[in-house]
Amino acid sequence: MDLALDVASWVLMSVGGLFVLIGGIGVLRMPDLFTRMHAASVTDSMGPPLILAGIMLQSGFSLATVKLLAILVFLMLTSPTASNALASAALLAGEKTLAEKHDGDEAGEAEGR
Amino acid sequence: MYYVVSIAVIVTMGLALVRALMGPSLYDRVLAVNLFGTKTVLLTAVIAFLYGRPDFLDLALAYALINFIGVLAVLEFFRNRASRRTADSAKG
Amino acid sequence: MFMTEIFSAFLLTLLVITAVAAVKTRNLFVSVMLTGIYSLLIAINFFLLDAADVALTEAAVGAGVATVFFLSALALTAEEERSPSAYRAVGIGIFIAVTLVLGYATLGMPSYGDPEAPVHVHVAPWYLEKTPEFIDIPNIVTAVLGSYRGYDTLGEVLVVFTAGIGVLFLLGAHPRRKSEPQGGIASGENGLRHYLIPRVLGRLFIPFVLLFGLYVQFHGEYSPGGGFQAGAIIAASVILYALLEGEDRALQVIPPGVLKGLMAGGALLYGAVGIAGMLLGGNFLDYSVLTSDPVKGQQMGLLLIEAGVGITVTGVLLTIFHAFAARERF
Amino acid sequence: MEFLGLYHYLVFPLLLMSGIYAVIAKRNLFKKLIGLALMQSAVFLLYITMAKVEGGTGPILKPGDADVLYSNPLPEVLILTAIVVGISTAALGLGIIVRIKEEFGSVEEDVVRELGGR
Amino acid sequence: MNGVVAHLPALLVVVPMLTAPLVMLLRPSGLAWAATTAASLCAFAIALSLTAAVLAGERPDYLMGSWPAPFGIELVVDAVNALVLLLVTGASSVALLAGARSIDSQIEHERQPLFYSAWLLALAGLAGIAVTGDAFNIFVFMEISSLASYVLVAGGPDRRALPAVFKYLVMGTIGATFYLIGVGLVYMMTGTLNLADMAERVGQVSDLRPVLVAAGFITTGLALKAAVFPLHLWLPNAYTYAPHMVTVFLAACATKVSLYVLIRFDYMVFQPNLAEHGLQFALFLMPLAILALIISSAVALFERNLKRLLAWSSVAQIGYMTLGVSLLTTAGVTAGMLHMFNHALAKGALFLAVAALAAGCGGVRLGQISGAGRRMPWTMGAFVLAGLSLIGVPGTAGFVSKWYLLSAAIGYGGYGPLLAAVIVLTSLMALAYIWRVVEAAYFGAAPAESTGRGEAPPALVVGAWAVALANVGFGLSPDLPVTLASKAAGILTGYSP
Repeated sequence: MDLALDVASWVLMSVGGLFVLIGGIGVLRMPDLFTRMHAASVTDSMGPPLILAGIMLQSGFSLATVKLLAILVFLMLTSPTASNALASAALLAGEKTLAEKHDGDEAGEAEGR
Repeated sequence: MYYVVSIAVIVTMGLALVRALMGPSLYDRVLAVNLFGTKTVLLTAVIAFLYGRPDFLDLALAYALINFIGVLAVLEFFRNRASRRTADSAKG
Repeated sequence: MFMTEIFSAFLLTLLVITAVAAVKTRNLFVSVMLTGIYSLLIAINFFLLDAADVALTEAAVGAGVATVFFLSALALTAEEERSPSAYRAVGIGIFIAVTLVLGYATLGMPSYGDPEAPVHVHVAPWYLEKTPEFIDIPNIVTAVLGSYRGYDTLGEVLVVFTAGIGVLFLLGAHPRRKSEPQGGIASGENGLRHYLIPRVLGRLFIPFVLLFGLYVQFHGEYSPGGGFQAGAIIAASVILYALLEGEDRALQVIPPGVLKGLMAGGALLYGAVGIAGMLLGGNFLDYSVLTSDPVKGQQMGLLLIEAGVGITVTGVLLTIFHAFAARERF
Repeated sequence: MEFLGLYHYLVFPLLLMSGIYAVIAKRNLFKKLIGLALMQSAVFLLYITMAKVEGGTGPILKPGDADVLYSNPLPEVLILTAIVVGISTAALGLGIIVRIKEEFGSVEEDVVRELGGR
Repeated sequence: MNGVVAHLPALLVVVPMLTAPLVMLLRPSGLAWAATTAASLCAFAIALSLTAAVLAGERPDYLMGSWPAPFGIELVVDAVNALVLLLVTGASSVALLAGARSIDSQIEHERQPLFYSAWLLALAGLAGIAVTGDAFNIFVFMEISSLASYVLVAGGPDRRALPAVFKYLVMGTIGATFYLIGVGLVYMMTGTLNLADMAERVGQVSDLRPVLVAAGFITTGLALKAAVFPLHLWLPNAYTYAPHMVTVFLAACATKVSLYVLIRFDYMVFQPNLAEHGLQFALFLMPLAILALIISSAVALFERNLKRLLAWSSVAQIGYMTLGVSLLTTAGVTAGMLHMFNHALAKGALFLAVAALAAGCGGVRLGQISGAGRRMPWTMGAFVLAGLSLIGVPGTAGFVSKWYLLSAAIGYGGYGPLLAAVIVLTSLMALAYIWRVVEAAYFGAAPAESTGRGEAPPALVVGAWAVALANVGFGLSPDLPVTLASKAAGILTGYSP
């Protein structure tokens, strides 16, 4: 039983870690803001559930599990919200999507670096 | 196994930091900061178990809350700036 | 624990990079964002170094409230740094000199983590050993903070109080009321109202954040937390409300007069506990005399002073936030 | 191991000095405050580093465990105080900056100086 | 009754500290002033009774929270800080009593409760620094007093107060942070924060290099706070643009408290334990003191704003104190401590007179006060009397400390006579800059537009005269300060074997 639990949480956590890493690479490598946001949401929506579930299996049922669950619910609700709000703010401010083939002379572009 | 996850998360934090430094737009940086924040939450949760002190999970919870408020404050800053800019251009 | 050492080293490297970048960038908004990251990084490092209470405070105060303050002030000033650096040679000269001096000091320091280092053999073991006997709470940090060095903490509450007084004095007396809804951060009628999703979710969260703040406040004797952290978190929840609903609505919920009362009331509660100790025959801030059982008295004293700390910190942080938010931009 | 420990001590002056450099060399008042904040956090790191005991754990007693090695609680307490002092100083400084901006129309040291403030 | 006496060291800090939050809530500002003054006078009375106890040979101490010393925080009163406590509480009380009208005219009504609250916090902070025996506690109270004094200075009516206070804040924070680093390094090597315990344990430290670096950081940090010469940049503007009464209060005691900590820390913890450290300390401070004396006096000679003139003179006078202390002899330290007391008297009276002049003439530039000697004879009388004390004319308090300083310098041997020459020269420079004011006031033609105004508010004039007469009183019978100062010097030099 313990072995099965260990294996399960191993798998969950490794896969979660993998998603996090992939998302991180995506944030670095993707060509523009909105695609990067898409990559970031991979880490936010696939990473925490898997990793926290893995930890929960390890911790057994205790106060810690409740806290982990709270963290999970919190992250699952807030990160998409933050992404959504960020995207709409960027869009309203005139940040162009890749499809619109931005020219690079936009206000946001000039402010960087 | 906690180590493996920690390494993945820490490396991601490094990548997010690179994105925060590179920009190019302000929104990219905010995105990176947000990503950095959620990864911090994960890392604290993992380390709490790595150290065998699950009672330190409160930290992760606090980070999650604070991170959300931080992002909203930034958004409010942007919204504000946009309205300021329109006001400025209206003034001429 | 070798791996955590590596983690720590890697995070410290990131920390240095962040600090240098925050100093170098000319865009102040980017600089503030980077200091946010810096706070998170240093908080994780504190956590890796076993300082959970400090990590919690740094996250709540440094990454949360400080970022909000910096952004609100930034909204009222310029976003871009215009003048080039001056005295660069002086700066670099001092940089090198002090780094060398501190490097020299490093040569004589006890090695990292050495259990035989002077800090670990004098004074501190006494706290670890005697706290179960005198105060009987698991969180030694709270015990030292509230009781053994309670006078420091009272001073600290007054530092916060002074900052509140100062900001009120500078910005509060003649708040330039806005003619148009475009003042500082969170001004105007609606705040983030037109962002529907954050608003709905945020409102959902506020009670939980408050609840968590109270948990941190009253569970501080058993787990990381205490008055400061709780004050910061509770203030953050009200700031969240102000961001979502507009600053005016938040002021309706907790009017400025109440905030002032909170500011002063917390400090006075703390002082009253100290004076009660004096009147009951002990010294100032001696909680043992509060009840017939000294250990119970200590616990009661801690509970009360932590409440005082939490109240003042909440009041001051909110006062400062509102003082910036109510300001019209120039 | 030894090197990694030393690394903690060496990061402290680097952080401290990047803060001080900003305070001295930058002429933007806002940036100076950011420098001050960086500088103060560097000191926090120094204190917390010395609190760590090899193989120890956070100073919150574990019930029922007799021979656990705990890290030092005292520097933590000091730094809790110092963090709060830091945010108070920053808030007051920001208040002053906002007033300077209102009175002088700028937060650049040289512009303010030309307008009579020193 | 005996119970209250035992609590006095704590009450000295607690009374103003806990009155501050109350004052903030008081609505009519007259009430706020009354409460503040009452608390300040109460602290002054406590300081007096503590001084009496010290003179009677006691050494009142107090354990906060009843915890034994290295674990809890200990308050200690001896001759060294009794002197400082008298200064702090006395300056605050006099400024409040004399300056109610002046403050009223410079601070808007609705801001006054906040202002008075900050005043009490500054008072509590300064007293707290002086009375405590714990290194970290000093830092906490240093921050209370600094933040409160930033607020007080920012209350100045001129907008130039704001950049001045920002500079004050930046330099003050660097100073406090350096102090914190130094304390951290010493703590790292000794494991304790209690000063007495620290002094004992530094001797047993195996490797003194971090302690040496700590001494450097603490000295530099506190020198910044105390405005020791090249680190004084914040002082002239902060004092110039602050509200007049704040200048009276801060000029009389703020820098001196930091100087006190510097002296206490160095003599108590470092000099007995670090080989040759006394010499390093002297070599660091003495040249700076001489430079401070000469350069700042020269700047004061050419200054046209009366308040800034006196502020520069303060920087120079801090030079006398550090000079005395850097001699490392009992006579030198006595002279330094004595000058701390006497300079506070002289500067307090001068700034009070300046406040009165400002009220009567509408400004404090030399051009604006010309002719004031005829229209405001009482005010200028007090100014001249205090000025004489600042110069060091026989019969005034300033003379006593200059005399002690001169004899300490000559008794120092080596280049002692050279130091004595510097002291005489800078006293002559003081004569010159005070003379410029007197010349303008008595012999300058009155500017046409301000002829209508007469004497300043009576409270101010009475206050200025009271302090000026105290200068004469302590000049003719200098027993109290001299006894305290020589006791203090005995304690300080007695730490080193």
